[in-house]
Parts: sequence; structure tokens; C-alpha cells
Amino acid sequence: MNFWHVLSILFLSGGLFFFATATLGLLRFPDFYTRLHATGKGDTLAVFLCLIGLAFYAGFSLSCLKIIFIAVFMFLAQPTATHAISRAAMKSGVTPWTKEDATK
Amino acid sequence: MIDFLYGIGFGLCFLVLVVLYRGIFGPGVYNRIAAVSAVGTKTLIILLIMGFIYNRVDMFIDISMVYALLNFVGTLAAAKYLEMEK
Amino acid sequence: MEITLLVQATDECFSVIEKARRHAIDVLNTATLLTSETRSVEERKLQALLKGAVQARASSQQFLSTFLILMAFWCLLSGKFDIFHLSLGCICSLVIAYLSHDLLFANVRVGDARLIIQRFIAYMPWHLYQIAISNVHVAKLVLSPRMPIEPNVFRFKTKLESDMSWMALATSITLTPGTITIDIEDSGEFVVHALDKKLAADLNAGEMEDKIAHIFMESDHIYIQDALDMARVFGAMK
Amino acid sequence: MIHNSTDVIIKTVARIFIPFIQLYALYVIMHGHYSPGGGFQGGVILGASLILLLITHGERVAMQRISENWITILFSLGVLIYAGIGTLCLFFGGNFLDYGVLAPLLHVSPAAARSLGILGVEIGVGIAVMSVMVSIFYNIARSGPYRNKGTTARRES
Repeated sequence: MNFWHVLSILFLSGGLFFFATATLGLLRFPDFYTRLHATGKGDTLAVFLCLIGLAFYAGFSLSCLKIIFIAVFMFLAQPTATHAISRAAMKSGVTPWTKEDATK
Repeated sequence: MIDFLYGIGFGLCFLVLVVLYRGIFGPGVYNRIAAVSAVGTKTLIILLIMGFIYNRVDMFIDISMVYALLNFVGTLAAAKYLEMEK
Repeated sequence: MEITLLVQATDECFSVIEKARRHAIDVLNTATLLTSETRSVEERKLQALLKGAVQARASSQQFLSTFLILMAFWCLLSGKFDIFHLSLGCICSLVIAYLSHDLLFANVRVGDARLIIQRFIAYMPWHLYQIAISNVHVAKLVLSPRMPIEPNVFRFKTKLESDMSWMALATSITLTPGTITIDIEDSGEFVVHALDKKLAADLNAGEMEDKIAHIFMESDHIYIQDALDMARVFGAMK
Repeated sequence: MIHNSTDVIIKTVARIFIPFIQLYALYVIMHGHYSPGGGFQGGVILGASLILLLITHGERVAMQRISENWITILFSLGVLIYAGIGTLCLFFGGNFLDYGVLAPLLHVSPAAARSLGILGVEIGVGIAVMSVMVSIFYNIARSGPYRNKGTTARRES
């Protein structure tokens, strides 16, 4: 239970919390674009925190560097994937939900 | 520490099940892709945690790297395909 | 009688002289034309040569830096540093660098790529802070029973030029609170979906755009960051 | 037909990732006996990186980079390497894929010859798998018969 393990526990639990909010967002938000907000942002930060936590747990070694590379990769890949899906949705005519729809 | 990793792993598996609800009942195709992409990121972390639990770290890191790459390419391909399907 | 003959003779020689003069002028024009053409051709050839040389140097620099980055990535991947695997890595990075040397630095000169990376690392803490706020914002939204969101789509024109900076701006817009980039028309117009009006407003303030322009050195716009740097420099010189 | 209508962001991000994915694929091919991987998995990842290029940059750019002719040459080359090393062992008196017999040729110990032989076979298999995958994708992408030679793929539509 040295210092690094405590740090990794902190990061991992933070990551899990943001995963939970992202998943809740995916379920509760009314419309496709708002759901993308939750998964796009939530998952990016959650994956980043979990990976950094696991990197701390792995201690300073080659696998720690590999994990950091995966973290940087996901940090750039996830928003692009969200962007690609939302662009495809808009192009094929998914109209975003607006306030009036709620009152309808 | 190891049972903490077990906890995180089971938590993520439960979250995957919850996301699958959106994946199955998602009104349109796009909700399903968003759900699949979300499941993809979660399984990436589950893979790594399994690697640490069975302390075969090097093997599982390569597998999870490939998984992240192909998840990204898969989402882009699905988005590309659906974009043209008017 | 002789006078009329004389007058006709002088007229004829005048006309001959006139014709000769015009002929001479034509020859002169074609000559100048030729010389200017050859000069411009030479210039163009010289420029092409020069540009070719610059192009060759830039592409060889790109090739070298791509090769070095790939070699570093290979060493990161394979833990074995004995001669056989390192030479294997060299061959593989050479092949990949040859195959896609123009992919990584398509239109960014390698010299200033290092500067961009330094400024990007300086930009990183602010970026992470933004993401943290956005996630807390999403968490607040999700956990509150009555979700106060009224999403809208709006467009705004960006001042940035290079596609790397467009990518950085789009990624950071997606990661900042409440907004997602949906599309970029070629004219540089961003289509953004925002969760509520307030967030959309402060995005237009373009504060993030200045930071990204500062990173990618599109310095033709005057930015607060540059002013700060100048102040610090003058301070130091005093 | 995959016309290259994807916008700038996806193109730039793909451009940044493609060299790294390709190098990772070669790493997986080369390190078959230490970490998970080998010819087939590495070849699939290499094919995936080319397919990513095809998806994001449209087929014209992809065709310029790896044209139809190169693909045919490559997958026959892959099979040639694989079968060639096998028959080479036959010439040295071993049976089909018995690399140990190659020791005198490479003047290394039989164990090292065996690992080098496996490495050669994996490279051949990797190239073959990559090019078959990419040629399937080119055919589907262009939905045209293989008849169009070279990079100028005729546009039927």
C-alpha cells in the first residue's frame, strides 16, 4: 500500500465515477446529440483517468510508457469518433431536439 | 490492491450492461453506434485490469492497444457508411 | 520637272527609311520579348530549382524526423534492446517512413514542429482543466432530477487557416463544457451543437481560438498571449 | 463508391495515426514468439491501417499510395516467401518447414535458424494477409471489376 497504490486507487475511482455519469447521461438525455455530449466528454476523461491510474499502479517501466501512449491515443481518438458520428447523423438528417419538443 | 482492481472491473462490467440497454433499445442506428463506442472504451479498461490481475501485463497491453485502434477504425467506418445511406 | 522627280525620290527614301525604322522597332520588340521570356523562363527554372531544393530538403527533413519518431516508438514497443531487434526496428521504421513520410508533417515545417509541440504541452494543463469542468458540468446536469438543458445548433467562422489548427480547435471545442463540433465546411465555418445558450455565447468570445492560433503560430492576428510574451521579453531586457 | 467527402478533422487525425498503426502492425508481426501476435494478426492490423486511409481519404489517394498492381504483386510475394522458405528446407534435406536444417546456410546455431525461419514465414504471411484484405476492400470500394488497371480507376457511375 505504498504512495503509488493510493494514487492509482484515487485515479481509478475518479475514472469509474466519470464512467458512471457518462453512462447515466447516455440513458437520461433526451436526444442523440445530447447523449453524444455525455459519452464524448465523459468517456474521454474517464479513460484518461483510469489509464493514468493503471500507469501509476504499473510503476515506472516500459508497460507504464505503453499505457501512457494508449491514454494519449484515446485522448485524441475519442473526440474524433464522436465528431464523426455526429457529422454522419447531421448529414443524414437527424434533427437535434429543442426545448419546444419537450413542451409538445 | 488486487481486490480493489476486482471491484473496478466488476463495476465496469455492470456499466457495460447498463450501456447495452441503450444499445438494444436505442431508437435509431446512431444511438446504437454511440453505445457500441462507449462499450468499446469500457472493455479497453477491463482488458487492462485483467492483465494486471493475472500479472501478464505485457500481453494484455498489446491486446488492449490493438483493441483501441480497431474500435476507433470501426467507429469511423460505421460513421462513414451511415453518412452515405440517405 | 526635275523638282517633282526630286520630291518623289525624297518621298521614296523617306518611306524606305520609315519602313526600315518600323522594321527595326519590330525586331527590337521581339528581341526584348525574347530576352524577357528567356529571363522569366530562367527565373522560373531557377525558382523551380530553388523550390525543388527547398522541397527536397523539407521532404528529407520530414523523412528523417518521421524515421526518428517511429524508431523511438519501436523502442517503446519492444522491450528488447539487443542488436537484432534494434536493427529489425530500424528496417521497419525505414520502410514505414518511406511509405508515409509526407503524412505526419504534411504542411508543417519540421523546424517549427518542435515549437508547436512545446506550446502544445504548455496548453495541455488549461485543456485538462477545461475537460474536468465540462465533465463536472455534465455530471451536475445528469444527476439533477430536472435537466435544465435547451440544446441548439449554431455556426461560427474561425480565423485559423492550417488544418492542424482546425483539428485542434474542433477537438478542444468537443472537450470544453457544453459544446460539440458537428461539422466544418471548407470555408472554415464550424457547426457546433451546444447544450445551452450561455455556453454558446462564451465560445464566440474566441478565447480558445486565440490560444490555438498562438500554438500554431498563425501570428498575423495580435493575441494577448503574444503581448504577454513581448512584455516579459522587454521586462527581461530592461 | 467511397467519394472522399470526409472533412478536415478526420483526415488530419487519420494522417497522424496511420504511420503509428503501421509500425505497430510490423511490431506485432516481428514479435510473434514473445508477445501475442504473428503473421496473421499483424497482417490484419496493417490491412486495417490501409483501410483507414481508404475510408478517410477516399479511394483516389489510397490508390495513389498503394495501387491495384502493387497489391497483386504483394500478395503473390507473401505466398512466395512462405512457400519459398518451406521448399528451401526441402533442398537441405529436412522436411517441408523444418528450419533447423537451414543452420549451415545462415551459419547460425539450429535454434537461431529456427527462430529466423519462423520470422521469415511470419513476414510472408503478414504481407499476404494484408494485401488480400486490402484488395477485397478495393474491389468492394470501387464496386468495379478488377479490370481497371493501374491507379486511374474508371468511374462507372
